[in-house]
Amino acid sequence: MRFNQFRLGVTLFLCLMALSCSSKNFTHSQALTIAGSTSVQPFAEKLAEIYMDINPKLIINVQGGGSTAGIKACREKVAQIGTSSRELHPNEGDLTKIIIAKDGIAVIVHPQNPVNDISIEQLRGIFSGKIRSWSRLGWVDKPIYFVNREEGSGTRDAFESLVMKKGEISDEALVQDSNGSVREIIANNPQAIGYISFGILNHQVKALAVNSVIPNLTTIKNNQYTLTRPFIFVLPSQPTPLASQFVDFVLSQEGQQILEKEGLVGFQ
Amino acid sequence: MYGQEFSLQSISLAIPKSQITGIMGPSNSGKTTLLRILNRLTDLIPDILIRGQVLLDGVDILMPHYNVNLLRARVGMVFAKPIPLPRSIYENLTFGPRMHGVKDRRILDERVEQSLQAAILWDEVKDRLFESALKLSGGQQQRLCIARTLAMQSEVILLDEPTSGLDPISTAKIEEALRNLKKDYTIILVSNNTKQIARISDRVAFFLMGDLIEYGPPDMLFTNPSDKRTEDYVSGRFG
Amino acid sequence: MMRLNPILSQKIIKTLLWILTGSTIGILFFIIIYIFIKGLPQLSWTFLSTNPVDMGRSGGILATIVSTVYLIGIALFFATPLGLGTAIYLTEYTREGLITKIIRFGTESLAGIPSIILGLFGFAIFVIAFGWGWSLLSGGLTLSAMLLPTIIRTSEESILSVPQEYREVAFSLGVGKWKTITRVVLPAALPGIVTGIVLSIARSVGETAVIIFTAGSSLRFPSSIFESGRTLAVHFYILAREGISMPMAYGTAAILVLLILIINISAYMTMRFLMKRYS
Amino acid sequence: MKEKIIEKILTLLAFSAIGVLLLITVFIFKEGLPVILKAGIKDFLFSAKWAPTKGHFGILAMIISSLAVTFGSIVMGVPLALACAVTLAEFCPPRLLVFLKPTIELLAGIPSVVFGFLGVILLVPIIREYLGGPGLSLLAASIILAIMILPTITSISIDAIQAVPLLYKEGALAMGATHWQAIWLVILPAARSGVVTAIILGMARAIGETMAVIMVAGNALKIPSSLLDPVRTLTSTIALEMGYSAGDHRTALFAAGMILFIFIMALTILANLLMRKK
Repeated sequence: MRFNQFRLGVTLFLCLMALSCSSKNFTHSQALTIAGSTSVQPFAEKLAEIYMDINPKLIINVQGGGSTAGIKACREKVAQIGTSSRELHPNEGDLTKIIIAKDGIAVIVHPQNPVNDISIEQLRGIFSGKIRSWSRLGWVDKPIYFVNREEGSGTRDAFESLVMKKGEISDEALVQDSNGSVREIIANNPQAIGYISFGILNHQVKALAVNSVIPNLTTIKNNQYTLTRPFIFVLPSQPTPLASQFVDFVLSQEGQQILEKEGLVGFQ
Repeated sequence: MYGQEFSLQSISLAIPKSQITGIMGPSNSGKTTLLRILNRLTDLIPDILIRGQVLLDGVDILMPHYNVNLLRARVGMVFAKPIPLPRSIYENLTFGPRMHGVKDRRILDERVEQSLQAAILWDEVKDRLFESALKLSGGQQQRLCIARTLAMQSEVILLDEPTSGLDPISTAKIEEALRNLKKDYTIILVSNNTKQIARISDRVAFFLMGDLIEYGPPDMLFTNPSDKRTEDYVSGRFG
Repeated sequence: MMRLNPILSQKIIKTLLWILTGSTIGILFFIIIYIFIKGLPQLSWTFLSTNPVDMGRSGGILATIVSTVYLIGIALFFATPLGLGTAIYLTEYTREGLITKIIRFGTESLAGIPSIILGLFGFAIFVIAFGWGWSLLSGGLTLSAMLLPTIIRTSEESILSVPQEYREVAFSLGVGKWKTITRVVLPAALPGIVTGIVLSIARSVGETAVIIFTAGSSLRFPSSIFESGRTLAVHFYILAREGISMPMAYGTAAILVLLILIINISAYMTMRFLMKRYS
Repeated sequence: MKEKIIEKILTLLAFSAIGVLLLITVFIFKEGLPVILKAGIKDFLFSAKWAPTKGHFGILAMIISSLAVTFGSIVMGVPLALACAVTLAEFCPPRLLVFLKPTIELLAGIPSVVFGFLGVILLVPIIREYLGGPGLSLLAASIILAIMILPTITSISIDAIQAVPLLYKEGALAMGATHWQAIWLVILPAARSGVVTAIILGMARAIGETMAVIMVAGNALKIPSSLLDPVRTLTSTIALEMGYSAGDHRTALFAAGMILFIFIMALTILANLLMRKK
């Protein structure tokens, strides 16, 4: 309330402004921001955690936001590395794409659901709203609740092109905006079905065999399991040295081992 | 308090130094407005129009560039209702001097004691200077307000019905204080209480409906008024 | 049709109203107690003082507490002077008129803007246009736009409630306008102003939509305001929604509700303390 | 001189709120308008087909869902809130009121994500088990929002009721009315504009709420045909898709934000007009 406190406030404000100028340079030289796909985020965070242990001075911020946002962030230099769980679109050709791993898309149901196997056609039928009852899959006559990802999601993009071909997903679908929240819904509803990244599959839900192939590291690696998509790092045409070094680490044997341990399949 | 169309008209008064000038008149006669012009508290009223001159030591205080804050430091004001600020007694008294740059603790202490003595309050509060001023009784609060003006070492003290809400004993104390003060200060007292004016004023002005009706020594106004209206008023026929 | 005796019908209605009120208050207590029962057992000093590990599956919530504090600090740093300045202008420097009407309308409307729209706005302005990225600074600035109306309104109300006589006393002692405001009016209005600020802190603690868009959700311990950070509420949202760890989610929720409780209670205590000081 | 400068600074500060509001308005319209003009206002507002990456920008379903959720929350929340307000303002001993009013206001401080989470954990399974459907539904969202807007409506209504001059009540009681008759026939009508303002502000909060709704509403794009259908509001669409959007998709989300903004401004102006009448 006192006038000198007011003066103190002004001084603080000026300091803050000065800090902002100096700190901007700081951000560019010492910190790395990785943003994009929520499917890639947990793996990027794990990689970053270990990489920061090796290079204690480095700061890596990992953000979600989604594949498209990551690509955009990379282009707008908000992030040095963008991550994507879908292929780049033709109009995104100005960026460098690096495949870091391959991921399966697991079709999941509640553990109590007796259905174990599903064909691509049945899956398409369910998501286009034509198959509406579990009796069509050999269970009781109860409605099927299918959970979709939101428009723009890389996982959805991949699912649409691998499963739906030209068909559209019905607008009756429940929509969630991350793998985790899809998994949560399925884990709590015996009549629900959905799809998530194989990498974050856990005991709460049951993965179905698709066309009689169970998703696991081997079937994904040798392409027997057909619902797979790449995990991509996106870099501007002239990446910062820090970004390049981090990408090198991810592609090294050590980095790839970390990813395999977490449930992804190496890029080779 | 300030009607839209109300105005004071053609007033000319010479206020003597070191005396108590009493101003009386029924309510709405313009007493308070006149008082507020004298230290330019009227500046707070939007769209007020004041014409004329108020000379203090020969300088017109109504001139736009006149330093109002210095004026108000020289011309202190005590309001009808005692209004201590919500702080301690000590802080109430030192508030003004501090705001005008007096920082020396010894000078401040001195002024607190002197002004409280002059307002005949010192003996009652000397042991609790740092307690809240709001805990004092109404009469004490009003004397504190007088002391607050004194602590500014002002030259003129304007009092706007200072005893209107007080009991006779408190009123007597304040009147005693004013009598003691008049040798060092020029005092202008507005009051509804004609008896009070008669008791302590050296000169009296009578206002009615914004006009100055009569101005002179109390003996003249109270015993031998030249105007019928004054006579009616002092004899209690209206007011 | 039978007409009910008015006294009897009053009794029935009164009982019904008390039942409804009781159940409403019951819901409130249920929510708080439910969160505490599930969450308080998770709390420990380690939970508060260590950083989250493995996306928050283990470890504590220190980084999110620090981010929350940063964000509130930044938001108040900008919103308080702006809000207080506006309130002072409205009460002391101008008369009711077209300008005050416009300003009041702006304040009211800003108060009604959904946080998601503020989030969109902050994202495009601070994150993209100013190039600050997802950062505590971007988040704090956007948040300050959200707090501004609250602070303006509460400050204005409490300044208005300061008796006009105090100002006259100060003026009559030859104190200038600005000094009168800072030395007499604001101290007297302080209880209300502080309460407004404290309650706006409670609001920032619970906010999520604005913050995800502008401050991001990085779990790292923030070392400067130019880094992204994840606040408690955002952390809770992600933990619960992604099903990362329910015990951690309940623990975080308990901290959140506890904080809101403490903030609210301390707002009332400060107010009462400040009001009692000299009266 | 110094005083003049301070006054200038304060004048500048005073325009901060309206400045921010203008900035938001200009910017939301600048981002949102082009795509509306491109898609055509009719197709934008009156088509339910939303597939922005494929060039369909109809937000009808979301507008209907937003209105449905808001309406549902008002239908459930307002009677409860008014009951609370009347009880607390009229029947409650003052000493209890001193304690209960802050308690109810505290409810407004609980983060919306906590409400949403409790909705998912407790409410959704109940709806799924006993009423059918996926549980994540219009009904669930309405109930959660009703609880969230309760404190706002209650506390403003209490103020409105307490602002009714005591004279009115005494007059009614003196004519032999019971306390309840006085409330119903005299006090509530006198407090009407304040109560209506409270309801409008509650509506604005309900229509603008995002996180809690995302968590419990299920977010299906279809126009709901029953209370148990999942719905997607304007706000949840923005929050769900913003991160993933680019180009026309992103501007379409801003356009949805613009529609939401217009709704909110209309409600605010309405509330303002009502308050002024008082």
